[in-house]
Amino acid sequence: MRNWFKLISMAAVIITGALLIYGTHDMPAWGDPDSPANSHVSPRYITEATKKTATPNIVSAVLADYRSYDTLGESAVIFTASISCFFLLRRIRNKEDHND
Amino acid sequence: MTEYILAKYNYWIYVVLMMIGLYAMMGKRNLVKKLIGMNIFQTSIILLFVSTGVKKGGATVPILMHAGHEHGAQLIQVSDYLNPLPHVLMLTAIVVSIATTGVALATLILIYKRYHTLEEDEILAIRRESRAYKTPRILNPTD
Amino acid sequence: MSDQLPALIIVAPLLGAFLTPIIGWWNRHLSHPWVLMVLTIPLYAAYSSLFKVIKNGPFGYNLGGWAPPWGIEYRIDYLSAMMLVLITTIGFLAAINAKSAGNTEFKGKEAQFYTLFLLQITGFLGIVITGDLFNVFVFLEISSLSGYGLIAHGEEGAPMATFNYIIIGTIGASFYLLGVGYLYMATGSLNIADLATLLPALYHSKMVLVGFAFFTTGVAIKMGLFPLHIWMPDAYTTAPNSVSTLIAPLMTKVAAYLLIRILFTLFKPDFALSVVPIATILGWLAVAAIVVGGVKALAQTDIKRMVTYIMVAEVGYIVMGISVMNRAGLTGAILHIINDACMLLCLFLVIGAISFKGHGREIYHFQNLNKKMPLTMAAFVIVALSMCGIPPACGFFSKWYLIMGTIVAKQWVFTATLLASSLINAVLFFRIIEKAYLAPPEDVAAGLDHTEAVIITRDKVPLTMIVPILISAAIILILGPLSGKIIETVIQHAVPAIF
Amino acid sequence: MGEVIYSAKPLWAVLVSMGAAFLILLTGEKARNLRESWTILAALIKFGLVFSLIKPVLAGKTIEYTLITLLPGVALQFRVDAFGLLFGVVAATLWIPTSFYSIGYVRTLNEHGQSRYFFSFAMCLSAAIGVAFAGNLLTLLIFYEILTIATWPLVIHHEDTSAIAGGRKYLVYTLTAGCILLLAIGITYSLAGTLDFVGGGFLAGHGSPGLLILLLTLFIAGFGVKAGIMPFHEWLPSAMVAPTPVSALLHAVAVVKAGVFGCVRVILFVFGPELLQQLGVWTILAGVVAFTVVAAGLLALGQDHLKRRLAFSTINNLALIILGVSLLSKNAMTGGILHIANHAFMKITLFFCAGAIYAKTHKDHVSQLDGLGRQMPFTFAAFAIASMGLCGLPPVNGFISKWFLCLGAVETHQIVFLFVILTSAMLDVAFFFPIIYNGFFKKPLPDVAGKVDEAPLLMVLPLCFTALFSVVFGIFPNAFLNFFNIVRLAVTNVLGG
Repeated sequence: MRNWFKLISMAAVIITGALLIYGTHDMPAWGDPDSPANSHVSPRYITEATKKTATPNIVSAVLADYRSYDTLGESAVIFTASISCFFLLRRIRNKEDHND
Repeated sequence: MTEYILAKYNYWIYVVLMMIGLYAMMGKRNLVKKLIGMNIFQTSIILLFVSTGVKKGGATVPILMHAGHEHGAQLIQVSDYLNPLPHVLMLTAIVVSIATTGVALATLILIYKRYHTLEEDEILAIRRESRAYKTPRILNPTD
Repeated sequence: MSDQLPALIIVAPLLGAFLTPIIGWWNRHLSHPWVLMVLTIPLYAAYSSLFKVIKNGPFGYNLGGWAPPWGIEYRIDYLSAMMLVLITTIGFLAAINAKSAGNTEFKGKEAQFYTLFLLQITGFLGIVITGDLFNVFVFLEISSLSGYGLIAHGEEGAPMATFNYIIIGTIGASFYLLGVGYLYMATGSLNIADLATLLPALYHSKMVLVGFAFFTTGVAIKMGLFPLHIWMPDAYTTAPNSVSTLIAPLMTKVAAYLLIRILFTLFKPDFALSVVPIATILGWLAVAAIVVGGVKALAQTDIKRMVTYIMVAEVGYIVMGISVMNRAGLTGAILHIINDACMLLCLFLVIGAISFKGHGREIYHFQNLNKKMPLTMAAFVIVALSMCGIPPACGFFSKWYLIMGTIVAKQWVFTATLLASSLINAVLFFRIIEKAYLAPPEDVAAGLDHTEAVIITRDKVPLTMIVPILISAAIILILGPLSGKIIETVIQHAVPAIF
Repeated sequence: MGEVIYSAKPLWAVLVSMGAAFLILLTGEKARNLRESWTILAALIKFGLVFSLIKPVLAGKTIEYTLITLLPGVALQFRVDAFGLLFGVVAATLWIPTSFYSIGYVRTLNEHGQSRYFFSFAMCLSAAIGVAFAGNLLTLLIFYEILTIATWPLVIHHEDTSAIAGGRKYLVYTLTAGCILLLAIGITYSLAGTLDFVGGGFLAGHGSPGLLILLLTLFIAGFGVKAGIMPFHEWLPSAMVAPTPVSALLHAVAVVKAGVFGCVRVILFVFGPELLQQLGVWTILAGVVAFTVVAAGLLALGQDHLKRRLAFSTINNLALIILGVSLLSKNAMTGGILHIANHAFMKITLFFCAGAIYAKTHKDHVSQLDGLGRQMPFTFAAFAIASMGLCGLPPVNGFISKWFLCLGAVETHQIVFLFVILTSAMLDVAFFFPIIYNGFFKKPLPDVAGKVDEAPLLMVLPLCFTALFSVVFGIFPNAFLNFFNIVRLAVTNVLGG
């Protein structure tokens, strides 16, 4: 049973990995400055961000301004996780019930 | 051929890392090992993403060095700076990964409190045993 | 004000969630009214955006004023406006219900519970409203994390079920992220509309193909499509009732929405028609989902677990409608998203009310339940009829479109599966109705019941439970005859013009 | 077709009993008389509404009312033509005596769950009228399914093991049939793009012959379940565990007739006689139905339980109706359609009698009825009249429809079918007359001997009423309700000219 399960996991992992590596075939070479990722959207951040947001750190500019809603979501994620942990791990003692 | 490998090898390394994580998530029977696998998996995705922002040929971190100068903006060459977008995205992804790990650990604490083990097989055995003579009832997980 | 509607839909519940712990800390009895108050804002905003879309057509909203491919865009078209309305309505009803169910299930932790509740709804709304692939991921994680927290607080097996859900859910989300990564590497963009114009030139690129595969697999995990449904029954069965009422109807539907977006907006329909055999794969997976879901549901005696297996089958319905790749099928799939969400809401509300009254969830516990909870059981009968596809309940109409879709596509196996599945549903539900409405055989044999008017008591569940139940049952009955209208005004514009 | 009148009357005719159903549920057990008066009131209003439609329809008009659009080109639409009106009139008329009879029956037997009983009853009637007035296949299906579900609580009314088993069987058969119908209607819609009934059919010219034959099979299987066509008849005798007024109205009139009605709608208004001739399948259809006629008659002979015997007689007569229609000749069609009305009056009388006997003496087997005729003269007289009618003896109305059926069979030169009809009449004699003979002339069993003791007035009056009308319609087929003219008009609508 256990071995059988591990075999299936291994097969799934190998298939997934093979698929991912197959996908890299068409990928631009590592570090290619003209790859689509580096040439479609991002140049504008580099050239414009400082002008428009007055921040020398472009990553901060994009994080807190262009994609600020991602960052809002990010803080919401942390908030969710902290509340979740609080929710799950907090002990409610019986005497609290008598308080109100 | 060598060129091809040189152009792609780092992607392949991330994929291999990813698959190690994925296998741990699916094949391991210890819950903490699964969680560690999850972390490896997420981290390797982050690496893959960040690596797409690399530009060869002298590009540096995307912080403008002479931003204080009036005419600094005109001097900016796109090829001088790394692609900032993947960094931004991965900042968020790192936070997500941490948050997930946190919640997963919280559930692991609950599981350990209840079953006093983190081996999946043992937990399943305990649950099977308890189901044999009682129907599930609503419990406060912190009991 | 009305220009800011899209932002309001997300910001209001998010800020509300941030404030909930403070309000709850001040006085925990205030958190429920506070949540209801907060939820009225997205509810209003969702309805007015729907009317705006119907009047003026789809519109976008650039967050922070940055133009789309650089900034994040919220895009409200017919489909997303419809989903917003669905999510806010169901979220609101579930929130009303949470008062009594939640307050008993989470005594002393109301504030945290309602915070997660609001975050859950925010996550769903965000996934639907945003036009940016990475933003979808962020909101997907908000909804998943709050879901993990809420579900883990359930019955005996909940933490274990949740841990499995976390592992599988994270695989799903990470696959989605990998998909985003591959598409980003191929195009350099994250905006759905921008990608949709860039991608057609790259349809045969291996990067795009792999990205697409990971997208769909990730979404299928979140959706609970067979065989990736394994986390779903355990998680939703062990979840607290007030939680499954919210998550079960919506999570699968939001994921189905994402699937439709990916197949028909991000990629153009001809990608699925001519480049990859995704339609065939999805179609047969849907058949398997319907069959396995139905058979497994038949084997259950716990009604909540039974419903979760029915959910597996219902996901199959939606995916089948998508997979036949024609107008009727897709219309049916979208209509079924609405209908199924309402039916599942009503079912989980009913289960919640029954558990609240201290009755068990095993089928034999339903014996004669009608005498004790007539209104709840009436609602249950309405859902049951809708699930079996009996008109005029709404289930019939989506089933009609789905069947039309399979007929047009000449997929007779699919047709047969759909028909057989309604029969399985009939068996599933009538065996419970029979129990609920009939006196126990020994009473009949003893002539006990034949004496005179057996006194039927009132349900005696709190108003906050019975009102959502009755409203959702009424919605099921009303949606059916209105489906013509819904299709005419909304869904037919949401279906790609190519069909 | 003539002029079209837009009027909400058909809708009201459907809604009135639905409204009454909810009033009944709200009134509940505490105020029984008030609750029963809702039933009676709704029955009378419904009859009034339906009756007022007869005149315009006979003048060649069609009454139409569109509620909402369900699909592109298909609306939730009521359209009253002559054929639909016939079924509507029969159902609405017979609801009145059945209401009175039900009240008498449940009170005499002190039945439980009376509110549920009357609620479901009213819902059934609503659905039956909806089926009758439906303007297209989808509307028909919607009401047909409501009818299926609304009947279930009535079938399992007794809540004992056999009732539940009967109910399950009923659901399995009818819900499967519903699915088959859904499929058939889906295919029809994808072929023709419309579902509106047209006299003479609308499917001609769509689809290949093979597909059309498959489609016809699906339709007949779908509607045939309720109509009790032979391989699908099993549920009907099992469902006879229901209280007798239920069997009377629903299993002799509303439910099974809805099945027959559907079959006829499909044969004449979806496929149309010409297309069926062209496909050449009508002989097969008629053959299958003819087999049902004979086999049901033979099976009825073997039944000792009175209601089961009546159930098989119902199967026999329903098949006869479909046989008439599928012969596709003018007279056969007239006979078949007319038999819908005539059989309803006769069969309801028979069930009323069976119920009266059971309520009074708790006897429900044929062998136990010896000598009861002397004790319950009115009941047995009515029984005799109705069974004579079913055997096709004048002056009862069954004679007329059977006469036309025979004429039609001769017209089509298919002597086989003439023999089938005549054999069936012989079989009717064989299984009804012993009951009458034993009832009147055999020595009574010791426990019932001697006293003349009729069932309560609320039960005897309705059954005398329906028996009387069976005779009246035999002598004057056009009396009061213009049945014969309506049928003629319906046939003309289909065949033209």
